[in-house]
Amino acid sequence: MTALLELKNLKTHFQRRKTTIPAVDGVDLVINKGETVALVGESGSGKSITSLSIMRLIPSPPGKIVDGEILFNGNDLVKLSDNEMCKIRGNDISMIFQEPMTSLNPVLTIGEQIIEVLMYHQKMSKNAARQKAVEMLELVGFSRAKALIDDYPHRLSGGMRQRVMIAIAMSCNPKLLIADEPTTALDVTIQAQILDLMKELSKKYDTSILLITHDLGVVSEIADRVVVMYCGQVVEEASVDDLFEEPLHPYTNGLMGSIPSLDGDVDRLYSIAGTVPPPEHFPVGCRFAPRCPHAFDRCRNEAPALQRKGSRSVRCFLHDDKEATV
Amino acid sequence: MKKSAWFLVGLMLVLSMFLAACSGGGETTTEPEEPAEETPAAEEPAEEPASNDPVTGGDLIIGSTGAPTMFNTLYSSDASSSDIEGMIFDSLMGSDLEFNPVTDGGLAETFDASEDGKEFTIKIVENAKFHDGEPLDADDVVFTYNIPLSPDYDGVRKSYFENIETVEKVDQYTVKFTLKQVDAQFPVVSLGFGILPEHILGEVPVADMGEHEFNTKNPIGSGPFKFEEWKDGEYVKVVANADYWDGRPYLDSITYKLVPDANAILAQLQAGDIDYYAGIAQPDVPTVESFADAANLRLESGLALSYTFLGFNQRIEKFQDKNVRQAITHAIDRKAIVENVMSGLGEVAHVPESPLSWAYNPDVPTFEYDVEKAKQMLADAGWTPGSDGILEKDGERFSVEVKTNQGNKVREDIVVILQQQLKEVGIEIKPQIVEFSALIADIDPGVWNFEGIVLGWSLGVDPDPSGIFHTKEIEAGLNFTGYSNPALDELMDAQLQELDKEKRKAMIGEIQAGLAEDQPYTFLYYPEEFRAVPKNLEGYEFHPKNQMYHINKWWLKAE
Amino acid sequence: MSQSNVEITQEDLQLNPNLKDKPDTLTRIFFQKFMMNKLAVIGAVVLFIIILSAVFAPIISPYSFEQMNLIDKLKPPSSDYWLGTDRYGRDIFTRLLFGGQVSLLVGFGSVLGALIIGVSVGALAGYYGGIIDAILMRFVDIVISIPSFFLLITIVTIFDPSVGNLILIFALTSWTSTARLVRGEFLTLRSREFVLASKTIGTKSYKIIFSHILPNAMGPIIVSATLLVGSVILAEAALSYFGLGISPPTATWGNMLQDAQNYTVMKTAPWYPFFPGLLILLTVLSFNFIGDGLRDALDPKAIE
Amino acid sequence: MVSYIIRRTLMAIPLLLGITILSFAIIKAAPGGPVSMLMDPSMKPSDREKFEEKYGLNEPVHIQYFKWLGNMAQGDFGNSLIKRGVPVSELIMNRLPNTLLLMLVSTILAAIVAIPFGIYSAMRPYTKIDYTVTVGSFLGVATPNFWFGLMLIMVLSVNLGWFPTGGVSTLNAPFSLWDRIHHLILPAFVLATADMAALTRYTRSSMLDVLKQDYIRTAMSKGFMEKKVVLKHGLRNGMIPIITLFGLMLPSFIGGAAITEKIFAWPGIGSLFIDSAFQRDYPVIMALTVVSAILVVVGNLLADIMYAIFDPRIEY
Amino acid sequence: MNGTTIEKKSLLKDNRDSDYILEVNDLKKHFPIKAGFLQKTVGSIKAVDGLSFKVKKGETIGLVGESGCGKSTAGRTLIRLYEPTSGEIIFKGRNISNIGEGELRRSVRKDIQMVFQDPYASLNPRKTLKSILSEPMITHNLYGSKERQEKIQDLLDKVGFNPLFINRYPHEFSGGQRQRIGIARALALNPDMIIADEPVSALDVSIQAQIINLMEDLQEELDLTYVFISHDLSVVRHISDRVGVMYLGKIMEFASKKDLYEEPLHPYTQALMSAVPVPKRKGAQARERIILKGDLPSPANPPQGCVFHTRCPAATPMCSEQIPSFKEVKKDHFVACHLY
Repeated sequence: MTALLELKNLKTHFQRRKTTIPAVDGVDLVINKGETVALVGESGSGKSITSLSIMRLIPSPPGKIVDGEILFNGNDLVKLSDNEMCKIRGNDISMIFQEPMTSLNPVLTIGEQIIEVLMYHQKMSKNAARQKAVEMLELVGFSRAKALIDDYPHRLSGGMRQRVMIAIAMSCNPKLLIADEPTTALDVTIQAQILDLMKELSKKYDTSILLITHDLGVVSEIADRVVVMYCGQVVEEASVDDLFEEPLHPYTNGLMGSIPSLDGDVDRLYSIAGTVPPPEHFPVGCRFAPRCPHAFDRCRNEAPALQRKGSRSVRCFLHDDKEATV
Repeated sequence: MKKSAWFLVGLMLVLSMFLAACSGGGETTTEPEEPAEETPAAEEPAEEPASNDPVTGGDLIIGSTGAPTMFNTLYSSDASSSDIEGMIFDSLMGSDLEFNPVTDGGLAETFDASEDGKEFTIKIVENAKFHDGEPLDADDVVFTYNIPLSPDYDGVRKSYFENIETVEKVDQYTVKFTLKQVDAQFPVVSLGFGILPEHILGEVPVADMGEHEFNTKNPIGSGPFKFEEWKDGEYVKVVANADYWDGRPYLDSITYKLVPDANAILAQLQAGDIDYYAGIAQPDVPTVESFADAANLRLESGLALSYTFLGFNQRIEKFQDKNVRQAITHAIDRKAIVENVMSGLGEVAHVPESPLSWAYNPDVPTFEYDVEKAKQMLADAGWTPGSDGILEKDGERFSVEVKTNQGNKVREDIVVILQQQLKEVGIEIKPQIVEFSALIADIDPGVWNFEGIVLGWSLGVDPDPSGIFHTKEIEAGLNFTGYSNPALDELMDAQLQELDKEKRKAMIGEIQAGLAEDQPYTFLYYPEEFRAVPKNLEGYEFHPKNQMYHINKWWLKAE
Repeated sequence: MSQSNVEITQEDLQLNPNLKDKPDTLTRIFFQKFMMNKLAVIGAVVLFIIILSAVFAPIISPYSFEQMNLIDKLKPPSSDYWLGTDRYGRDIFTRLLFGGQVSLLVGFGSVLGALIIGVSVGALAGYYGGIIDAILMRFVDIVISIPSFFLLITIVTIFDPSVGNLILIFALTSWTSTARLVRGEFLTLRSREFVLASKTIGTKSYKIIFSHILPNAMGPIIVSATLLVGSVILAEAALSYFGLGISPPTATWGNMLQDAQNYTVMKTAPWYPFFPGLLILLTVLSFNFIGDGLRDALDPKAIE
Repeated sequence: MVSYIIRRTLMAIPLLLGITILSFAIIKAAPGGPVSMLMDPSMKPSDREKFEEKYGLNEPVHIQYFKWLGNMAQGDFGNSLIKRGVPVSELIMNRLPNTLLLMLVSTILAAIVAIPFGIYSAMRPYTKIDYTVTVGSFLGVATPNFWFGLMLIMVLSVNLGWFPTGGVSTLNAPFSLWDRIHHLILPAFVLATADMAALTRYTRSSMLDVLKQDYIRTAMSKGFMEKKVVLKHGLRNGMIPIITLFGLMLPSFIGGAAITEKIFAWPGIGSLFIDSAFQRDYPVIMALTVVSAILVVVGNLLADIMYAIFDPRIEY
Repeated sequence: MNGTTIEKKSLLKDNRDSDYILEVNDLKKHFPIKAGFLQKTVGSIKAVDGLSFKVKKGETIGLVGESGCGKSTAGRTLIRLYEPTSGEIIFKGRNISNIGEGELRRSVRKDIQMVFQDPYASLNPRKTLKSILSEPMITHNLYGSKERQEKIQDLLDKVGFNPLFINRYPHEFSGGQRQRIGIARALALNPDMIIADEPVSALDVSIQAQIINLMEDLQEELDLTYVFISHDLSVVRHISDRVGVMYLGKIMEFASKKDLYEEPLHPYTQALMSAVPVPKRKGAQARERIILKGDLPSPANPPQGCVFHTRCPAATPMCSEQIPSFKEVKKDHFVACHLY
């Protein structure tokens, strides 16, 4: 397996008035070729900022990548000039967003929005790009692609728009597709269609996917590997099977327990106490410690590191080698 | 000398009032005025040729803040229209610089009055032609004068013709006017109207005459200039009438340019976009003087035939007391007003007649600025200072709302100064600046909604004061202050019947003295008028009533 | 409050660390946001000074506002007359202070009036909707469609241009934008969940309007009112240009500027038009800056 | 679309009725009348009555209104009472082109200056440049037009001689395009200052909103440079509210220009209205009110149509 | 013309017992589409189009469906935030569907309360917790100010909220905390029934569980009846006793939780269930997916016949012509489908 994308100690901080907000605070992450990695976490965990950091789309000011490397095919994206980055965005790495209703420009036709990418990155002629756009639309499941291409986004439903977004994102055969909560705003029946489509396309084009979601159900549908984030840090990383088999981090465990099941009955849902702290109030020690049922003194005073445990890693003193021997 | 529309200027009311006034201009064209009368002395004015020979050519741009309404002397009533009508049309009689009606300015060649003063026979020149080439003869005169005599006539000038019994053609170039009764004003008031072409308007029903497009689109007269173009809101242009019976005017064309903002007009004057402007406000005179040279201008000036006054509504009890009115006049420093409001360019007034008039009586009672005396007189009248220093009598405070028309800077200033000065004697003035239409409505007969009022009268050339001060004018006329003095009424009636000029002068002098004593108004001042003209304009004579006096004799000297 | 027996437990703190802080009250958030906009702060300071000096005009001013000194006409600024004198030799500084009283009074008064009319109409239309809305808004359309400046001139000629009447006139001609704004706010707010929640409780309509909707609509209303004050002051000046403003000798910035709007004065005594012009400019500018600052500071998004 | 326009036009009829009723009532309530403006003071009351009778001015107001309305419905605005015999429509048509020209040029001028500044401000909010633009645009709002106009005339025209002092063209000179443009510049500029300011602020806030939208992020993620994203994706969306603003500005043209027209001796309908209002030339006032109301309706309609053109989401 | 109406009797036949706290009969809410100057009605959006079900005291009824199916409108119509177009709402034996606003305020408002979806929008940002919580009591003139104070403390205590914060504003709290306040407000009047409209869908997963647990605890403690509206099948399954599945304003299937989830009968219910992605452990057998084609038709213009036939994998020609009746195919298991 070769790493397509590798984040090393990525730190993206925001400046709000006089305080610094460490939205992403030392994230390490690897995505291999052809692999689908899910980045899971609740709101405020920094998963979206991580993805925008990869794209170098952090609004600046106030945001800034303060440290770390984003190695894409071995090149550090952080060091690229704006111009060079433009050549990568939409071409090598493309992205789809959560809100299909607002992610497409309402005043441009669907065709224009696909064609402009092709003409820009692939230097296609207008006609060729149009041809390709029709193909892309057919690929994402539109039977009437030729007619649709001159239509405006508002004529489409949310699911259809998300397909268009996927068509745009895939039109340059990107090596990496970042999907930020691509199905959260969709109904379940539509969500199933979209997930199927993404699976199909990634297989067909050997595209790696970084899927950002808070829905563990979606993760198990599509991901190969899962990275769980909490408070700007990765707390656990494992293959999807391993994770669902045996979540190591108490947070992951709690998260899974919180979800009501569709199949079996439990009398009472497991719940994690408290709320995600806002970045300006991250605790000193383990950031999950205040909410953790297993927390002990060390957790409150010392920040655990992400440690490898075989094929997976976890950031918890419960699984610390030293601790275990004690 | 051509035109007699000059006295119409004086007769004009209002429309231009606002417009000119808005410019902050002086008052020459801005006040209601009274009809005038004059004996028909046909005196030959001195018309000296200029020392250099006049040259033909040149265009003159005349600036005006007021816009004309139409070009037909029987229907228009504003100064701007009148200015232009004077160039396009000829009237029967003209005027000289002393305001005597003369045949020289008009079509009349001879003018004969009958013994009883009821018949006038006028022979007109034989070579007059309308601008379309048709000759002008007695038929046109008869036609013109029959329009306002028609019951269908709906114009504004009816009263000027009421005394005419008949207008008849004697022969092709002679007409005879027959009056219902003796009227000393007749030649002045009624013979200054422009003669209209019968061959064009003859078929038009009189009822439609006021709206006929002749008036606005294509006025054709026999005057020295031909109407060329009227661009509404921009300019009116007239060009020389080469066939003019009295010789082609020297100027090729005259453009009457409309610039509604008075400050802008000064800017245009300085920038040379306007050659001639007659409405310079007295406070601006020094400014214009300062740039006149650089802008190739010179200033012509003279006393205007008008006066400005503070009138009291004598329906209000306190103003019925002559002593109170006199005291108020005593309390007003009119010199200071002239000095400060008018840049000193005017004279303190004591009577409702201009010193320019032959009937002016300088020997009348005057009430000089004397605060102490004013206080004393008010105290004698029962007015004593109240707790706040304002006079009181029977619980009534001496507080007067003084109105004047909005847009006239000079009058607004006067009101403010009056407030300050009258405070000295304990009279409170509350100035109220009222939009012009509203103010005119306030002094309408039957309404009389004012206490004190600052206005000006533009005088006619005839010194008859009865239009404003006669008791019979209270009900429906211009005596809106409600002043009444039966003794003076009699005199006023009598002087109108008096055809002997000297006797009439004595009678009018007596009336003036009576009015000066009664102080129905506080007469404030006679303004001096200033006109900016091109430095090289020759043939120009300052006529207080007519800024375009003898315009066909104007010429521009080569520099 | 009598909850002395209740304390924030350690657990509370751990679970909800943001409770540790002294809470940011709405006012504090508002101030913080407002202070961030430097122009708005400058505007507020300038306006504060202007208002104060207008209010204390009788104390500050060296002369009386109508006191003439005809010898000292159009004198340039000097130690006797700080900002020079006008055409009657009145002290311009003094008149500016007193003129400020009137101009600001007209500004604030008119806007208050416009707010009362506009908020009532807008609230009724927006809250009840339907036919009430349709009728009221058609009426607003009508009033808007009559060119306001003409309306002003026509009304000014009917009433006399006294301070009170001018306020009335401005109020009658400038409430429409407020009405539309308030209606829009009400339309959105009335379907907001907290209003629905209040309805399910059984709260009466008037209470919902005044206690729930109006306070939340206040932000845009205040902003528009602020901007309106500035434009009323300008409109008064424009009316003065046509001689339809407040009559002398009462000073307003508008009629002072108009008085100075004279070729001669502008050439020979340029300081005279300069100062009232400057004050109008500063005041209107301040109101605009403040409005801009308030727009950001009162943005409801800032609170949630 | 056509049926929509027809429907909208029909809907405007009650609006126009309301406007005319209100205007008529207000105008008639004003003291004075054309008679007092027009009449010679020596006129007798009977003569005034004759005049009033001829023009129906002595009838009850509602009768006058219905008569006027009847004539207007047939396209007849009547004749001016002051410039007697001149059809009101002619008076207006003589001047309307001037006003429209002035407005058009000043609006274009305002737009050319304001929109780029507004966009730039929005791209770099709360920077020095933004503040400068903000202060500059508010200065435009806060400067009284009549003062500014006269100052420009005094300095640029009189002292420096760069521009003509007023009017639409040089008198007694043959038509020349440059001459017309030369005369247009100053009044258009004075008029544009206030609009410029408003437009800059609107553009800025509209673009600020737009630049926060998801589709801007989408466009950025496609790899386009910021400038292209702003101009291609942002501008068209940002312009939608601005277009509405243009439509709404249309009616204010008549009134807003009155002062400028007067100072620059520009023969437009703004100054015509002012004059007519002072002269109580009822037919002209009413006709201008109707014209401006129609402009309001047309302005709104235009705004809606433009809206539909710029925003494909709107369909009629 | 409507299947639900025809089969109403069968639904109501068992018992008109007093243990039904709420009966809904053929409830419809159509929103008029207005156009033109005179605001003429040119059509209508049939947001709720014939809803019938009964709620027993103390139970939880779940209403599930995708967005646009009319579930929220149904909830708001039940509590008379919207005026019903037709149909009956019988609450505690009394038809409240058309009683006046005053009467409603006096007698019903106290007894039915609502919890809203968006914890940010449902609390007035300009009011403190105290005034938010005391408003219901003040409106209904309950308690003196002192008791009110105690009651507020009690409420906060019930929803697990530190009463120290009652003078703070909503913006100072997180979403979960605000939803607790929303619940406390709903409880302030001691209602019998609470309509919860997507109360947890705006919350993070870990918080969602807290709120669900809280609601369950409160139900037990206070003997509350819930109508729980959600798009989340798992949550509905967890909390409900009986569940109705809505599609385009109509109920497609209504049954006890067990019956519905273990043996869904309606093709739509089946598809819906299969579409939900479920976190599964290693080796768990992959469920068979039924992927529905296309999107929800517009409620302004619903399909003829069975409203689901356009997307139904099992549709027959009959489905596009005839409206299926809502019938009890098994004990207490109602389905509107021609297959049964």
